[in-house]
Amino acid sequence: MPWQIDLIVLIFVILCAITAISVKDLLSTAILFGAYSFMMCLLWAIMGAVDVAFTEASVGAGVSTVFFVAAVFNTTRRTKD
Amino acid sequence: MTDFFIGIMTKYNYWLYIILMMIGLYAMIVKNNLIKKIVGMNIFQTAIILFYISIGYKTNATIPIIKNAHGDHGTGAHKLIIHAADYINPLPHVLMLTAIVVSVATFGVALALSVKIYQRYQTLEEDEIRMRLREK
Amino acid sequence: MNTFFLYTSLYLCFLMLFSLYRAMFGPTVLDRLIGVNAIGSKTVILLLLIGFIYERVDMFIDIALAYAFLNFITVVAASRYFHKRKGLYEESTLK
Amino acid sequence: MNFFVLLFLIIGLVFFTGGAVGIIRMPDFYSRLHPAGKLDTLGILAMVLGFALFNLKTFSISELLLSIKMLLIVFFVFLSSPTATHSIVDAGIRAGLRHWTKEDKR
Amino acid sequence: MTISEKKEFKNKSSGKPFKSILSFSLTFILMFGLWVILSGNFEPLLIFLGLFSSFLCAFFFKDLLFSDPDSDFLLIMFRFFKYIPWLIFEIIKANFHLLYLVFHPRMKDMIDPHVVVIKTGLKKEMSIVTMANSITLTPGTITINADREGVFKVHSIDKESAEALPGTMLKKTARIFGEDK
Amino acid sequence: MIKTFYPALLVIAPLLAALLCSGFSWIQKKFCYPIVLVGLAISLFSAFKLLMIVLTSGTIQYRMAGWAPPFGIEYRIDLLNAVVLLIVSAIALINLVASHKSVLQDMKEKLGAFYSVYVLFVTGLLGVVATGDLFNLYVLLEITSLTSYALIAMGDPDRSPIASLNYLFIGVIGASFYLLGVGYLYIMTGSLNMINVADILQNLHGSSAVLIGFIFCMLGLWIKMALFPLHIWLPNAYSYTSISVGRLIAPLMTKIMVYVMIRLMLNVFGFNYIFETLELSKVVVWIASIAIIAGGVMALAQKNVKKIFAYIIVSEIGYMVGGAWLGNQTGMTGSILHIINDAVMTFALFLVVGNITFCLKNAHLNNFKGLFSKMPWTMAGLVLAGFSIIGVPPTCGFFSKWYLILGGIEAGAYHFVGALIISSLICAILFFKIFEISFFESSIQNKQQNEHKNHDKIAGITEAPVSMLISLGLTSATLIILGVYSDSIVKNIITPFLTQYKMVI
Amino acid sequence: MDYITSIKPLLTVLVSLAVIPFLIVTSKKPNIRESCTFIAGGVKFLLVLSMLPAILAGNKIVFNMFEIASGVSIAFKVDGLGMLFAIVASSLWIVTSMYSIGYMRTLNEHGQTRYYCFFALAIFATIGVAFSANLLTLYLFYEILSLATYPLVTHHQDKKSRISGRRYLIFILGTSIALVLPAMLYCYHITGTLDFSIHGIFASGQISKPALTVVLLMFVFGFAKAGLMPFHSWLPAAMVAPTPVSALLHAVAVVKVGVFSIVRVIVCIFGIDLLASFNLGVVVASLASITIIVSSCIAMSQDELKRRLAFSTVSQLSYIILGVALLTPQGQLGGIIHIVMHAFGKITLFFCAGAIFVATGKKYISQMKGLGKQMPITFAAFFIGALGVIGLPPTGGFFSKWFILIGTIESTQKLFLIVLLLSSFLNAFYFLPIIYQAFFSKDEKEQNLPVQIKEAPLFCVIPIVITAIISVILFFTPNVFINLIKIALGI
Amino acid sequence: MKYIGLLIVAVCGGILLSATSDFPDWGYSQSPASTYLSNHYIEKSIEETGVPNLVTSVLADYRSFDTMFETAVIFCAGLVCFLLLRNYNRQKKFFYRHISTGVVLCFKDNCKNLPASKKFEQMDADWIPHDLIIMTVCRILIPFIQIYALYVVAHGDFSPGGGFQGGVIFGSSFILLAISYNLQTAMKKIKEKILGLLSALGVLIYVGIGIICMFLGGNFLDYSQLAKILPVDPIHVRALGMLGVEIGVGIAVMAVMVVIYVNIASEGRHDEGL
Repeated sequence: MPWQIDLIVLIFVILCAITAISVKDLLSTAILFGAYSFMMCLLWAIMGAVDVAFTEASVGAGVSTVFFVAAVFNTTRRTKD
Repeated sequence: MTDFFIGIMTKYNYWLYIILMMIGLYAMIVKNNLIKKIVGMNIFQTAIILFYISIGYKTNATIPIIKNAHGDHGTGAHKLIIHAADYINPLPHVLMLTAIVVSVATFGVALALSVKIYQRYQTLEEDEIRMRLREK
Repeated sequence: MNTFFLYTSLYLCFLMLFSLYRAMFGPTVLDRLIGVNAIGSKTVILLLLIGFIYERVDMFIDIALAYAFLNFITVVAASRYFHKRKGLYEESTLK
Repeated sequence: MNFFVLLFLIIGLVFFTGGAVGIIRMPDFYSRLHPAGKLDTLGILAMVLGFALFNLKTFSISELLLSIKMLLIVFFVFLSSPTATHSIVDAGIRAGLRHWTKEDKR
Repeated sequence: MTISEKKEFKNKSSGKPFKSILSFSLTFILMFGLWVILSGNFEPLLIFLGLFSSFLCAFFFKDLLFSDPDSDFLLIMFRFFKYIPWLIFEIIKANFHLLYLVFHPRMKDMIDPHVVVIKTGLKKEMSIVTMANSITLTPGTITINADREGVFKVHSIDKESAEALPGTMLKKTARIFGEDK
Repeated sequence: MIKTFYPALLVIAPLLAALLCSGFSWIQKKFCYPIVLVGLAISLFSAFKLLMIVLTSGTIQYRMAGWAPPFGIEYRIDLLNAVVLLIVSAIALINLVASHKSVLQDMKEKLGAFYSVYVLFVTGLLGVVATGDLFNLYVLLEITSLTSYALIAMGDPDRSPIASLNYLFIGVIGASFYLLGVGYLYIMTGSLNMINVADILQNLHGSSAVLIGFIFCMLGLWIKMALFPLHIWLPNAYSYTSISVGRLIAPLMTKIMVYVMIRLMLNVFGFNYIFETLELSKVVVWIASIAIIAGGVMALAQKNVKKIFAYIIVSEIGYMVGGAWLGNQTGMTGSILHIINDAVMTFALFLVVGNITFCLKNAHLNNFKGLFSKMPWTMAGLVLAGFSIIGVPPTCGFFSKWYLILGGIEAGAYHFVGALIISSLICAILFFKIFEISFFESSIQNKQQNEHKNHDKIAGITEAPVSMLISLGLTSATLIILGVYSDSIVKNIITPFLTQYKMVI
Repeated sequence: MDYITSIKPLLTVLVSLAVIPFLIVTSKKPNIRESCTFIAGGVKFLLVLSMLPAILAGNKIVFNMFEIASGVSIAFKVDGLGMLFAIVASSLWIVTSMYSIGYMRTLNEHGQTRYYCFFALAIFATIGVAFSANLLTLYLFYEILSLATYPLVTHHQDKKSRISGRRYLIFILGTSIALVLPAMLYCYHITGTLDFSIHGIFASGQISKPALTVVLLMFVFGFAKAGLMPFHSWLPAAMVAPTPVSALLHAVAVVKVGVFSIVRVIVCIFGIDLLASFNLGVVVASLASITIIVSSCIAMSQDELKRRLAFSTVSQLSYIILGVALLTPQGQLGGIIHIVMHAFGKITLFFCAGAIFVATGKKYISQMKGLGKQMPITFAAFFIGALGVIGLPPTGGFFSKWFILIGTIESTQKLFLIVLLLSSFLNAFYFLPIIYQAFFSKDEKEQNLPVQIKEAPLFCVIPIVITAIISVILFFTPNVFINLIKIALGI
Repeated sequence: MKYIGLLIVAVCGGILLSATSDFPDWGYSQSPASTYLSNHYIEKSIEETGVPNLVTSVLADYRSFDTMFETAVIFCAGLVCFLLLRNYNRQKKFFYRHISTGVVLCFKDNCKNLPASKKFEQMDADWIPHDLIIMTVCRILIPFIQIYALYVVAHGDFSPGGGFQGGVIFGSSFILLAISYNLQTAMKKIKEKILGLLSALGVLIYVGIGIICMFLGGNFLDYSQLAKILPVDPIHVRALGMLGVEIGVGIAVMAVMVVIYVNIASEGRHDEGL
């Protein structure tokens, strides 16, 4: 697999990670975390780890984000940092 | 100097995984909000998964599912000639499947805990919780 | 054809940057949601493209298909938050 | 055959480009939804059709099934994407987000 | 709570075994077809598994997919498939319009977002949903809300798309589900 | 190779019990307890059997799924494993019996789930001890951690969730560091089986990646075992749990981590690599010495008995780590012996605390007044356990300390010896503080106070239930028995084990 | 010189441990409980005596229990020294039990069962120390003794006993953990064994002088029960305990265990030759002499009788250490036999103090004016005991002082002679005034009181008489003990 | 704290970076990791197990013991969420809405949770009208998702996917049901008791297969022993064993995901959720 896509997606991943932890709203964090998960899935797929990509897709998109939103729903969106 | 750059070029995956991991670790240590910490934790774990998957990758190899062996349950074993260099190392994938599962489980538990904490303290900020505890 | 797929995927990555911009800097949460939704749809295509580049699209299509379902779930769940808790900036007050 | 494949793919890319640019350029949340929700949907349609055609180059039952599988993606996206868009816009309305009007421009 | 109301609660939705069987079998067939497409493998074990899982899906979720199956189900399907090409054509046509908008340098002058309320006579769930999704897919308009009375709240990006709205799409949708009378 | 199915049975029986228990909790709750009891009893039995087999005929290798070691997962039971397995399963079983009543009191509707999680925790521990595969260890570690988070969160509703969440964060960092270390090993060796990795590592001693892998493995384990600067999670986590949990986790969790550390040091990296190629040992022994003193000093400042004991655990971790890193056989012997002894000692301590909290609802030091006359048997247990921790001869704590100090003298690490002795003194002060409070102050003045303040709380104290007392008695007896037979443990188990892995100089 | 393997030492040690369950079971019936104690004491004493002939014949009785580390095991070995100490301890247990009955019942103390149990435990440990065959076993029983004594010291459970209990623990437990344990392990590290041997366990050249000095001092100070200054202050503090405890433990068992351990270490671990070659005996001896003089001086200024006795004990213990540390045969003989002589003398004194307290409730010497006429037997016994401690005939104490004097003359350091003489004067100076006051001076206030003071109860008086008589008898027949010591030291 | 964090991060990062120079290049096909064990797996596994998906064959056969505990981890997570959050103190109020008229009835205090009928539906406290479009589309979509999930479980041998992925997708279909309708509808479809039983059952299937192998005389999880009771040859019986195992994993994962969602979304009250 050509390295260009890999590198670009990796940088996207890092961007997503930084934004997810620095944004001042937990729901946004949840959503960005979903984006992070998408990127990760792409990254696994690029590196040929199909099963891992599948898992990450199903977990990251289907379950993890929903849990996150549910938790934020039941707690609060406010955060100081 | 050129060696250094060649080192980065050929191993940028490892460099970036370290950066990602450090982002997660930083969030876990510094962030005050519990959910932020949980996110940091997840990023941290994902970085390690990235590391493992990077170990397994081989250039010019295909995904670890044998081609042309559309297997059937119970009809004769194909004598295929398989070159190991053609397929990506499956072992890290296996390990990381487990690690992902573990991280999801931990994630769920951490969220459940934070919900429980919120029920009691009505806040997710660590310093506020500490303040409440001191008041008691 | 393979190089074409490669450049296509690079171009899609580039386009993803726009969505990512919206997701990162979107003024409201819902803008971010739009961004993520867009990223999701591009990811589906990217997965297929990677499949073609690997020449194993029969394997990657499953993931893409799963993505088509699951991206939807994420978006619905996130917007459901606003369905139940009205208000974009409103917060549950301390009980 | 390849021509059609390329055509479809390029059309898809154009739509995607439109969607991406629209997301950036549009002034408010509601109007951003239009390109994001729909140009992307059509982009997917075009590109997947291209892929399906490309896949049918060597015709066999399994390849055909594969192409149909790809079209399934289109089917689901067509079902789910407008719903997702609707869901988001509903959320925006419930959240009380004002929509952009001509007056805001000044 | 009065006694009669209590009886009301206990009186579960039994009664229509025919519809139940029909919806079950329809779901089963559809699911199995889908399985075959997905699997692409005709090995006995997998076929058996497919049958079994289709049965599972159909048995437990028969009330989801076809909750109230009509007798003219096939007709509706047929009309629906006839509707799709037209819709796609519409979509493409309108999408180009949107593309034009997006790339236009003075885009902000061209767009004029506002909300329109459309009253249609649609009553069936499926037809309302089809209508709503069609509206959403046709660029320039997004359904904000649709209730059971057939009242649609639509957000449109400019006047043109808003004015073009009820038009033929409503007629076609209504025809699919036999509501055009 | 000996054909035996006990290694599998050991882990499977509790796992099965957990599943069945969780299933039955939805159908018929009263079956939960017997199922769990039987499961743990089976694993205790097989641990005992394994020890017998290992003693007579050497190391057992069990191939999970029937694949030969580097490809499949292998369970290796050697002498050390077998003993630790026995200790773990015995403590789990005894604690189950002892905490039956308090669990019934605490979790009414969630009984099945609680027992299930409890047994899963034990399963994880047993697996961690028995496994011979680096990654399998990680998975089992995660089971253990996950369950322990839950178990800890079941305690004091005010503080335990936050303590548990902190523990979760730090635990995840620890486990991830371990995983990272394993990854570094994997990238250099390509294998995951401990013995196999050790073979390949012979030629890789100069590699910096192996060094980093080693450091991160150790770092992860130290975080998990709460070595001094990384101990912050432990006191809160252990002291705010419900007691039936605390006395399961406190004796076992940290000790198992020490066990894993020793296993990695001896089996994977090898003695030569650590002590001759790296020469890290001096630094670690210093850290351990500081840990010992710091744990003791912090314990002195506490008012809650559970917290005191938690800090004592921090100090004890220093003993074991220091002993293991002294770099000689005596120190290692002491360390291994202390794993066994300390598990029993801590268990006895927490059993006592359990009895007291069962009766007093609180383990604050002020409530201890006059306990010697009210709960004589429990306090006798406390005295015995305390003596063991201080290191008074016939109890087992003395003997491990004996080896540790001897090892320290042999290695010339006099600061470590000093730390050990100072910590003994601190422990003596701590325990006699407790004894004093509970021995004195039963005078009239206090009784009057009690009548005013918390009449019903203190006045009606009687001895704890019989099941608790019996388990306490059993454990206390074990303290002495282990002490008396410590030489045969060393001679028959630890020395042969160390000889097997070339630890004899 | 034969080694006889026999289970007797173990039985002897275990008798008092075995009686504890009976005591607990019969806690509701005091008579049965106390007769249990008596039976155990009798059995123990008989067992000890039954081993006496074999020891006197020059044999040693050994019993190995189990190994603990390579080269070290829990083992018992009965030699002359141990026998001597065991005879003293076991015989005095019987007497003290009797005395306790009188004392405890008269004062109606609480927690009597606990008292008897821990008493038995303390005796168990004492005999264990006496019979231990190596340093580890000795250490083990030493620790048990320290811990078993704690509840006895703090028997009253009030604030005062709490403070003194704390001090007791800090000194006893702290020193043994911080000093003895490392020193012992260091010895083990160097020699690989801890077994007592008459010539010491160190081979020549195995240890350098600085190291030896440090280890020796660690041992000498570490066995803080011996009360060597500055680790003596627990002993006066421990006088808050009931008098039988003070009598048996703080005149005989506990303190003598400390001294015995030091003797063991000097004689059987380092060996006299080694110490003599490095000339280290002087160091210990000078430490002991300082203690002797200083504590005698302090004793004079004490008004509370038991505290005065305690300081006297501190001073007398150092006699023993001094005698042994002279490293001459006669000095050692004198030092060791002082264990016996001092035991009988001092226990008599303590019994008397207790008896006075029981009868009158008086603790202070200044209150005792004229008591001699009301309690003639007690004060007569007190006189005999005082003589024994000062070292005047017709009591056994004379012999010990005599042998130590000879020892000092034998040794090169004549300074210690002066110390001895001076301290004997001091001894006389703080004991005799008490007796003078009791018999020849009158207290005006006392006579006004209507209550007539009588002798203490019978159970208190009989033991006093017995011990006083024994200390007189010892003047005439000290041979058994002298022989035992000679056998033990191989003189 | 911020600076301490930065310091720790910098130190850790520095240590880790310093070791990268020792690594083989990214994608280098002759590195020890990609030659030592993996070659055997790649070349032999189709002969030995008859499964083309190497990941599945390693996951469910060579390292099946790992996977069993992985499933146990998931099971454990479900239990933990249940244990932490489940709250049996039901809300005291129940709301019912008459469907045709829209009149809302409120029942207070300890009245039993009545089952819904054709005319009345139970609803949440802060009730929102069911969104018709989302509801209908989800209704249509859910069976498709489910059959797809089952497909993924069954085809773990030849294509990416397997028990875990399929289970998660299946579980998320229920989550979608709960989101688009409401939690009670979803809980009516699959009850808490059933979920608890299923999650245990899934792992039990896995462990059970292992134990059957043990009873048939092999080692734990040694599928080739199953050939003694199944009419297939010993190599292909491994594929069947893997299939069984994957089904077990799928069931467990599905149930657990729903349990976690339900407990987090409703804070353990199981009455109304996201």
